[in-house]
Amino acid sequence: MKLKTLLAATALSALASVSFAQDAVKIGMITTLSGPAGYLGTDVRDGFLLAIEEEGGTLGGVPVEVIVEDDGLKPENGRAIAERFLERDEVEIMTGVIFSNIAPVVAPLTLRAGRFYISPNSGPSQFAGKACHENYFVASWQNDTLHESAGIAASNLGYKNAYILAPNYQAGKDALAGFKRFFTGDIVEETYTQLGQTDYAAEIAKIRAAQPEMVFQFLPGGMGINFMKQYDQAGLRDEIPLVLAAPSADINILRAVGASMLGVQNTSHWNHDLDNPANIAFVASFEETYGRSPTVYASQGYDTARLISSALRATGGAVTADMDGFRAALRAADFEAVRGPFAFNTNNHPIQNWYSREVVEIDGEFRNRTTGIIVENHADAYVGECKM
Amino acid sequence: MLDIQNLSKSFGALTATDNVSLTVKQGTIHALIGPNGAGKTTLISQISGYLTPDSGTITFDGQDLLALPAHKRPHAGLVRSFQITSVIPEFTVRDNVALVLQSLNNQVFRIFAKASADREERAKAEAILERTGLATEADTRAQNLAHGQKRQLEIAMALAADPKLLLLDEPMAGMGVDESRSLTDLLDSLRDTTTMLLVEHDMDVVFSLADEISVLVYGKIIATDAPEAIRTNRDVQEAYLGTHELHDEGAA
Amino acid sequence: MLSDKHLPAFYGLGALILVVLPWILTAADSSYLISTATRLVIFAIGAVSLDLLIGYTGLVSFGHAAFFGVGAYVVGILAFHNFEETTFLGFDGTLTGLVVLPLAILISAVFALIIGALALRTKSVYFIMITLSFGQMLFFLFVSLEAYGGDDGMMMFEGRNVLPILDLNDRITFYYFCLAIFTAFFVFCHRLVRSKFGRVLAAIRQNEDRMTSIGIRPYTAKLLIFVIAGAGAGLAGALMANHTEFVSPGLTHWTKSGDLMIVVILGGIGTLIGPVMGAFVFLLLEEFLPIIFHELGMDLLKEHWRVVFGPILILIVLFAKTGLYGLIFRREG
Amino acid sequence: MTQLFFEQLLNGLQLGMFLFLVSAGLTLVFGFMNIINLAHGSLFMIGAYAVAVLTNLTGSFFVGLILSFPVVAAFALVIELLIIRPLYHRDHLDQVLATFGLILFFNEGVSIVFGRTPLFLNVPEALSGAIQITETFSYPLYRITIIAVGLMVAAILWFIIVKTRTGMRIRAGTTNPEMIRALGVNIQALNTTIFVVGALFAGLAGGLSGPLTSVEVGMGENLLILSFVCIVIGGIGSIRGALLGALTVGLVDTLGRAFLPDLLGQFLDPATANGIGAALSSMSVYLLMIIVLIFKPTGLFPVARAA
Repeated sequence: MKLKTLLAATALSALASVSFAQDAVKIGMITTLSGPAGYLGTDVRDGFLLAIEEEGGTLGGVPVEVIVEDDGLKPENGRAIAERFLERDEVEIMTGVIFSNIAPVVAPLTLRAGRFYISPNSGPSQFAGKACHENYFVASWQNDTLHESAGIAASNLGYKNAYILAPNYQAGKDALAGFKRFFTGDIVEETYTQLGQTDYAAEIAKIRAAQPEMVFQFLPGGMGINFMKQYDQAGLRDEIPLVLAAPSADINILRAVGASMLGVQNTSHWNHDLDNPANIAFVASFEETYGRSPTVYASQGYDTARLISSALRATGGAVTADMDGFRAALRAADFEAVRGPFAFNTNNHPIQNWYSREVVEIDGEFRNRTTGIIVENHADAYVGECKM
Repeated sequence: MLDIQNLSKSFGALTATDNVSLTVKQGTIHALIGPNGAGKTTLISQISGYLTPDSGTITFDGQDLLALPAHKRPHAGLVRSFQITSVIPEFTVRDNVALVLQSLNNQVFRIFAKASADREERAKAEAILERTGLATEADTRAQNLAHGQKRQLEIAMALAADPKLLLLDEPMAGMGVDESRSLTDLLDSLRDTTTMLLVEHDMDVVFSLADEISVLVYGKIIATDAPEAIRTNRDVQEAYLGTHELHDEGAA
Repeated sequence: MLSDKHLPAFYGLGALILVVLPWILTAADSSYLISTATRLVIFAIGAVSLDLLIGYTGLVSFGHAAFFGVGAYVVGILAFHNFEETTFLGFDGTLTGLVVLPLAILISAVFALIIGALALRTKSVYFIMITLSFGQMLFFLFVSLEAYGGDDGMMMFEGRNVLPILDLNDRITFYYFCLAIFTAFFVFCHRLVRSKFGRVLAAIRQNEDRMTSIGIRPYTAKLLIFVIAGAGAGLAGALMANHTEFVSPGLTHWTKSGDLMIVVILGGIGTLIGPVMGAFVFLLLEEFLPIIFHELGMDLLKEHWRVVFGPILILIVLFAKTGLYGLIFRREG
Repeated sequence: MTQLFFEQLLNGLQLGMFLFLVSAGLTLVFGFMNIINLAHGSLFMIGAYAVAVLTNLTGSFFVGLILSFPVVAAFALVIELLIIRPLYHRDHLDQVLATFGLILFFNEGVSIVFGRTPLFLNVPEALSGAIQITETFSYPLYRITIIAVGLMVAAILWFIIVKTRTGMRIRAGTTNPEMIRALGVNIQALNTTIFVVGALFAGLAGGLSGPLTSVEVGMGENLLILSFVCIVIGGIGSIRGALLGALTVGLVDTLGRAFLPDLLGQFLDPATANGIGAALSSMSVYLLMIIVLIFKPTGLFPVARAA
């Protein structure tokens, strides 16, 4: 029974690997497609595949083959897929990982096998600092910079003090640390909430009692939606303004929360209305292909593919055959990113601009409108710890 | 052997055991009778440790029984059987008995001793089944036994513990006439080795076995005497005739 | 359908397959699957240990992943301090397998002793819920361990534990190592459930109230098996930490306890081979259903394979009384 | 400070009432039918999605809420007939596995139909805004509405169970399942009714939660665990137990989150107090349950069940 299943599965997976052109560069994409957080992975994948489609099945004129698998947000599954990709499929480039608890499993395996790892979303601090690696690239952001930009924005807006809250887990703690790193005002109170919490009445009552000038929260996904709805109903949205980081104000969240987010300030390294040719083309093309507006994750997937494209063009398709050449080509980051100016720091993490945005209503839809640049060419805080 | 002094137990407003004092002498069969709801099973449960009395003392074989946790009482030689058949349903008859032998030999935690490999235990178990008339059913699962046979198994398990004092809670309940008679004979044959406290409704059984009889009514002992004296005791007759219990139960 | 007289032959065939598996997979140019096989074997240890409670003693523990997590964290924390060259409560970190693995078993057993001593005061559904609560407490405890990565968990930067002669970082060696431990544990459990103690457990499951009157205190017996099962889960957790070289609180989340329970029920409670089959089928379906749907060109189901997986579980419950075991074997006698 | 404390008490009460709505159905089904239904959380989710979709279609939250009842009832009926009914006399474990399968099916099914983006559902105009309680203190009207609905459901349930013939049968069935069978009551019909009613409570709670929380895949699971905690603390099968269990959990959870970090701040430095406070308040509900069960192994208000 189990032998049969195993053999059947083996036979099927063996089939999967024969039907492709021999000279295509193989790219493995391990991403999160299922579960509530599945839309992040879906958008990264769709953005990535869009870039390939636009280039007629190639990246930089080199045929590529992308194999996509769902990690289900489980580290063990991530590991199993990574091993399959690295050994059976011999992928040369690994990408797609969304969450910071999958990256520490997939990245070391990939690097040990002598392949390239390019993150389209997660940028945990250890890989930016002590554990940095010459073949490990982050095309999105180092996690902390999301929140550092919010801290800078809050200072720029002239707030003298802030009430900050996040779930009681590592990303939450990093977020508050990142915000505080650049916020010049005082912290009225720091509150850690439960993971997966649905009711925020207690926290909102505390905020009301504390009367801060502003609130910063990093409550990803459903938690943020819950908080925003309840914050508005408590009548605090107009009374105590919020400053948020990009993940707390993506288009899906705006759609789910609705008018309760109107006027909320937030920061991002990308927005759909950024006025550069690459972005205008991307947004139009994405909407036409998929019939929906791109999220920030879609833009990251797209930029990741375009980055790979630029490097492949430079090396003529050599990846592991010319490690040094491909690495140098990646570092050069010679492509038009939809987010605007983009360069790699010495730790292979981006140096980029951060924009301030405001939630507005356009034709009955709630969207972010770019209101300005908060900080130009912002680098992460860990680059000094990286010996590279 | 067993000495109960001023034992009381209440459940809310209901006093199930009301200042009961009772002595069971070594080597005797002591019967405890009384109408339904008189508190017989409650009393047995306190002696065996399933219930804790509110007040009073129980002394067994010279030691304070109430200080002894329920699961240690069988090891001290005090063993009960149940009114409602309570065996291990999926075990064979032999294994039901063997389990008791294992417990009394302090082998509960033997992780590495294969249960079916203990020949000595097996032989002992079969000897007990022989005595209780279950030898032919040794390999039958307990749940597949006829009702009367389950009652026999109940007794066999109690005997396997090699008791000094056996608390029998209506051992004949639901038995046919023949089964009842053979069980009576079995108990009779044990009287030299085992002291018994017998709760029973079947008056034929009671009067043929008991050396001494106590009558429990509404939680109180109203009389303790030799069988003949009990038969003619006025209080007892009143208690029973008032409810017609003696007659009905005797016929059942 | 086979009868359970065929079990020895089935064991033999299964063992043979597991032993030659690396050769088959290497020959089929699929040696990456050895890693998957390793995971199955490790998970099977956890599942079998849980069945000692659920199937053999009638104790439905909904917090079994807690011990899995404790075992993994012992490995992770010691590796972490070895890497950082710091100490934990005055003890140096280490990667020495001969120290780490027994310690992982021991500490899981201690946790099981404490949790079991309290939880076993309750019964039936209340026991399910109190074990769930303890599991959740440990989950939140691990989440709040900031030094060890909190929710993100921690990597084992220096690779797996170190043993004399055996190089666990070699995939095939690690597979055989896990297989050997699995076999030893399986044989241990096989003997345990047929031992005198096993007979007591079976009796407790069927008629706990009767035990006192034959001189057995069920609480003590239940506590002992709870500790043994906890230690088994801890062992599996320690191996899993070595396998993924990564430890995180996710290992102790209630959904992981749920997975373990599902695997045991799916395979067939009260059998040893059942949970093993359950673990294999559950994980293989989880890993290969998406691939199978992809190959069939059903890309919608590739992403949403759970929509098929759920009804498969339901059908197995409705039509097989003792899970997969009941599908294959007819119990006799 | 006293005002803040009062507000937090109100918050705890509101969370408790909400949990009661979810727990009431669970404890009925568990207590009377002796069925462990993990898919209760899925029914909660179905209620929320039904209300969100119907509200967006009809433009009215109230119409949406009322129209969602037949939808939830239909789902419950199908689940009961196809899956629960064959499992009445099976082991609890089989019920766990089957209803776990249902969770997977519904979560994935909903994400196929509606995608993974949470749905939009806002507080209806009539219930938005806040009520001024004192001059300086106001409380959201919608949360007060939830408290009111919770009280209403509790009252209705009390009436049905204590005053009606059906209620008598339910109580009898919970304490002594054999007797009710012997009395010749159509147990099948009664079971189905109870399952559907329990599902309707879950659906109602889901619908009401929509405007406050994210309407998304898997929204029922965390609540499922929490409501199991409520009914276990209260004592399974007892509506009164579910109510008191839910209120206790609501209050302990809310007050823990609100005051534990400050309380610990009296003894520890703020950073440590925050960390430990947050960790402890996450555990508070489970800690509460462990303590209750250690001292009262069958909950605070056990239903005496005849052997």
